[in-house]
Amino acid sequence: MKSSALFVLAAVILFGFVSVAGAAEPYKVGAVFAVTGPASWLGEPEKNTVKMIEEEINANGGINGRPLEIIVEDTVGEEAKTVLAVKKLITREKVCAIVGPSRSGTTMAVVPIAERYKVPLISCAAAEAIIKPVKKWVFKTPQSDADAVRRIYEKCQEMKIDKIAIMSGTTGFGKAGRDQLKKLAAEYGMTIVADETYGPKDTDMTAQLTKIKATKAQAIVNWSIVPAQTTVIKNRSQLGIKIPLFQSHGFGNVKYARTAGAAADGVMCPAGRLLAVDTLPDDNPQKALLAKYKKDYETKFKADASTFGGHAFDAIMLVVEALKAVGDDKAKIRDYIENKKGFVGTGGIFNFSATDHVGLDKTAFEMLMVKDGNFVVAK
Amino acid sequence: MTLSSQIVQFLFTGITIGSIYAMVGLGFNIIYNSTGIINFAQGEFVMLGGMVMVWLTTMVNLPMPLAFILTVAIVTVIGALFERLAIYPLKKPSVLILIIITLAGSIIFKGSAMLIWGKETHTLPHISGEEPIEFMGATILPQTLWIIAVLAVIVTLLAVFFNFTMVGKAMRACSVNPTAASLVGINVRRIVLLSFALSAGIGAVAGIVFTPMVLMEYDRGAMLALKGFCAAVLGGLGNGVGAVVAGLLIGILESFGAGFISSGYKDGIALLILLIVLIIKPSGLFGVSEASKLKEF
Amino acid sequence: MPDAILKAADITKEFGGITALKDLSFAVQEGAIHAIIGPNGAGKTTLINVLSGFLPPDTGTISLNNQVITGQKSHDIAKLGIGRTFQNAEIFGNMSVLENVMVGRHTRTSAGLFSSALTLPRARREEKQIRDHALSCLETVGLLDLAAVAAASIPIGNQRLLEVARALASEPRVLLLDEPAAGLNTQETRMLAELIRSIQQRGITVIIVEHDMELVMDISDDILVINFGEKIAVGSPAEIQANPEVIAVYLGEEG
Amino acid sequence: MRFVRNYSSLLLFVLLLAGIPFFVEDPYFLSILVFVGIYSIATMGLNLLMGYAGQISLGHAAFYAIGAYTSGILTSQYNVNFFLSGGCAIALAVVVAYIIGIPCLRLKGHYLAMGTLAFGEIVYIFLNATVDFTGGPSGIAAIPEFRVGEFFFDSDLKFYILVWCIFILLFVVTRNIVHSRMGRALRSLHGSEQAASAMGVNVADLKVKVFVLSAAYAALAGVLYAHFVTFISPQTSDLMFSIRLVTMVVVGGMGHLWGCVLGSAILTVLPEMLSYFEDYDMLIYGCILLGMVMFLPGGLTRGAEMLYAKCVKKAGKRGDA
Repeated sequence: MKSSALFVLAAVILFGFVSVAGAAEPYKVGAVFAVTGPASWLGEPEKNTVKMIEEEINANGGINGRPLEIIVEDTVGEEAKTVLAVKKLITREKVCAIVGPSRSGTTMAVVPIAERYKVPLISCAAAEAIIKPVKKWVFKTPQSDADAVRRIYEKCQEMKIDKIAIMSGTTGFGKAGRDQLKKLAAEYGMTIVADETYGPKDTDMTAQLTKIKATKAQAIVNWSIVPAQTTVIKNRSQLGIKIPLFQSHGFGNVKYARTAGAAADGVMCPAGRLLAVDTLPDDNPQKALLAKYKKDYETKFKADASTFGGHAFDAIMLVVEALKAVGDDKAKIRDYIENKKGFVGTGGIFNFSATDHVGLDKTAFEMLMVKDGNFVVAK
Repeated sequence: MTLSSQIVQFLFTGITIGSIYAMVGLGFNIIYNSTGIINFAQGEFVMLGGMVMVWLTTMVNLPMPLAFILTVAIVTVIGALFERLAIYPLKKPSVLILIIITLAGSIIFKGSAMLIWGKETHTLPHISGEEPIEFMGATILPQTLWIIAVLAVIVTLLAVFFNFTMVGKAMRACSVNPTAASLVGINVRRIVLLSFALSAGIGAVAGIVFTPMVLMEYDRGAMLALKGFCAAVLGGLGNGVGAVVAGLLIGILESFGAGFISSGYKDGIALLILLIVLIIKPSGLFGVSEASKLKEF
Repeated sequence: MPDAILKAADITKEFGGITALKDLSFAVQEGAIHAIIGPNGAGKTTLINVLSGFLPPDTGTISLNNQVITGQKSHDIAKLGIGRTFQNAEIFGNMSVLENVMVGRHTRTSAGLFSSALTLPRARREEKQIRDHALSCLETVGLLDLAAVAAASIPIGNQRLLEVARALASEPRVLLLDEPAAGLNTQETRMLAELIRSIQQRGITVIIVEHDMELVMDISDDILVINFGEKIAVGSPAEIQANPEVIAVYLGEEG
Repeated sequence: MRFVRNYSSLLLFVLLLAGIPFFVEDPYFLSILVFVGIYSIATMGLNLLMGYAGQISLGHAAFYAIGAYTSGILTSQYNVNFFLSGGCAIALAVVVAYIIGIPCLRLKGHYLAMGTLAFGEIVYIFLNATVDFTGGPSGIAAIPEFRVGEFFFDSDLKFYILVWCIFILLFVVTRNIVHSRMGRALRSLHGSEQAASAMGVNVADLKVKVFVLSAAYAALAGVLYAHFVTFISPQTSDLMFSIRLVTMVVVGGMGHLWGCVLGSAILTVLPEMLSYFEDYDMLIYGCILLGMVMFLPGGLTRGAEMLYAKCVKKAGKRGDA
């Protein structure tokens, strides 16, 4: 008796879970970002961006006459939660594609799911491991670390620098950068004279910088995420180190430079052109798009546009293009993205192929320099 | 940079960072002595100190000295309120419950700080400029001198307070034997309140002087608390001078460890020291072994 | 004269400069009811704690049945056959009355984590024995009716009896009772006296610390009087009552 | 018949679990339940430590991570058999727990809390720093799915069955322990350590034993996690995760075996149902934890019991009248 009652109860609860389809048939796209939690500096602009685009597209009549519905799930930057979020989007919401997750770790955790359920996943995380080796259903929009490294090394060559010191945070991003820096050093004739690391929560890097100061390094390359990037800048000036400092493309929000104050002047980083859109020549093919995105974002959210939001912009716009062209068939979307050439995004001009699921090369990067709390193209 | 100037530099760095551990360790000891509680929210007091100061100086635009006093006052009141609202109402709580409560307190402070001031990293202007001073080939910031001075002032004031004032003596009596203290007419509950207020105040001062150096954001507390606790245990739990010496020692060891061994394991050094102390000499460097066995915490 | 089962020789215990016990020596005869009395702060509870291994003495030796037990841990001493109760009834408030007593069987049983986790037949047999024995102990103290009740909810008088039952369950050779009559009414105290006698009849030596002089004089075979940690007198109730020094101590306290 | 009476709630629970897949095959829902199961296993161990021995560990995520990493590394890089890798994982956690537990528990009070907190951070740093061995911050991907012989646990349903079978097995074992001689000794620690010691319970030794046991549970949960998600990163040893496990125990009810399921379920399902707490989640966690220990220290299980008792009383009264 009792158990049958329990069954009924269970059935009722479960029924409540099943979502009811709406009257209009929107295109459903999933988005998984670390909207809250420690990685929210990534997830928040990403969520804002996709929501902004959803609004804009629907205000203009949707795609092929059908509205676009972007279902955003918060991963809190946690792998277990991301697994659940992606399963929910795929099996319950039946989305035709997923943009995100924000972090490399969370992306790696859901790659097997995207592969198993055959849903295109366009990650907004940077790590090479996401697309190397190529996974059939997985793409990413942020430029590769290797290209950022190449850009830095080219700049170094230009500046006649061949001895560098590298610093990196012990995060997925930091480690990936460090690997690339070491791997590509020989190719560009760089000698790494110091290789220092620090924890993501470290509040003081003077010890590492003191070691670097004692070497013959001609430049420092730092690969990490907030807030460590700011600390490095401050500690560097505190120790009176005068050699140039390069940051990674994780330095993608102008407010990080501002937190460091005057000490940030002259710090360089390879970045998408978004941050220095005002200093771009007018004939740059990205300029109009970047200016619009930056202006829209900044008026709508009263916050600085960042390259991270840009990654989400590129990811969702790829899906939108695919929806326009082939509708919401998952396999067709995947094929469309894989064959997409000359797609102009905030991160660069994307040329995807069966062997390249990121579609960007080092030309996507511009070398930027901080000047009076703003980014300008480094000359 | 020569080896000797490197060593001097590491020493400066270690003393600067060690001072904050010392201050957090002092805060732990004050509460521990009067209540036997290890306050997991101790690091959050430091964070709140930094954040409130940032808020008062940059958003409310108060002058520095006024903001300083106001910040310390606000955080002290927060500490006192925490004791009154979360610890005072409990009747004979077990140690387990107390740990969970201070842990919950730390999460609430952290969550609130995030909602109020956002997740960004905040900074404060240095008290007297950012021009590094050269010394034996190493550099030192004026702020470091301020930090050391503040630590010295705090230690002196505490020494005077505990040795020469009635309230301070009452607090010491409580730490030795609360039952006996209450028998001679000391209001133990008020002493507990006072100890929370006092260590919150010290935390706030630490937060204010450190934010210009190391920046501040909402989730700094846990690591600070852990390192401060390492200092408190290494110095002998309950021993104020011990905490200061141990704090500086840990700071210096960390700095040299990062400089000469491996920077990747830097944060592990203090924790490893803690585990080793717990295993070999739980009473710490300056503690009496009997005390640590008799006292619950 | 039967042999002494418990002997204490030159026990000294200090707490941060205050001497709680000073060169205390005494012997307890097997099968006797041995009372320890003295004014407040005389060191009685400290003595109980030293005898049961809760506090190590600074100097001196304690021997049980001619075997030195000084320095052993309290749980090992319990195993050797010294059971005890506490001044402020330390019952396990989170368990039932019966379970409290079942814990008392701990030293006399052996099932480990592994065999109980798998409920091996041996563990199951042992479990039944524990239960039966615990029930019989409850019967002895007259708490059988309350077996299933939560221990925290029974009145203080019953809690004291429960402590005795729990200690009995460990089949002690010596039972230390720390102020068992505190908080009991006259009726309950009388029953307690009977209970202590019946325990004695089982061949268990009883050491009792008590303030209730009537009870002490009524049941004790021997009495040890201490003050400020030092032995004042030892002897039969009649001798103690006639001892001028003892009278002085007690009068001094009252006056 | 006695079996049915003793295990009536468990039997009902098993029936409910067995029934669920007939109603929903939704992998999302089953995945949630898999996580609930994994967390329940970890919190069951932690509950033994907190609810019964009155000790707290703020580093249980580290044991979870030790389990996940050991099994993950052994199976993905050395092709070790699953049973062996799982066994190694648990064995390693046990050894480490012994090393940490003995010094921390020898001392009175709660050195364990800070000792485990420090230990958790050390494991976190270690996992991040030993890149060659653990993959560092990028973690380990492509961990093989669990399999027995040629049978692969490659769907959410299969894993759901696996996790909950293990849970039920452990539940029975744990229940036996709690109701045995050792379990009573354990619970007596919570009642009064002094009295327990006077009854011959070796307090320090028992605490170490239960700490080690709880570490083993956490490691087992970690092993299951590694082979379910097939990717692990140092995040598994995060301090916040340790705190979440503690919260699950507190919410569910310290000292109640069912509490671990209830606590895990609520703290896993609730955030899913509410979509997200946005930025309030940390505040909510803190308030839940604080509110629970201040106003309902027995957790929800005890709260439900009290409510039930009240209702029965009321119904009884009405019946009398």
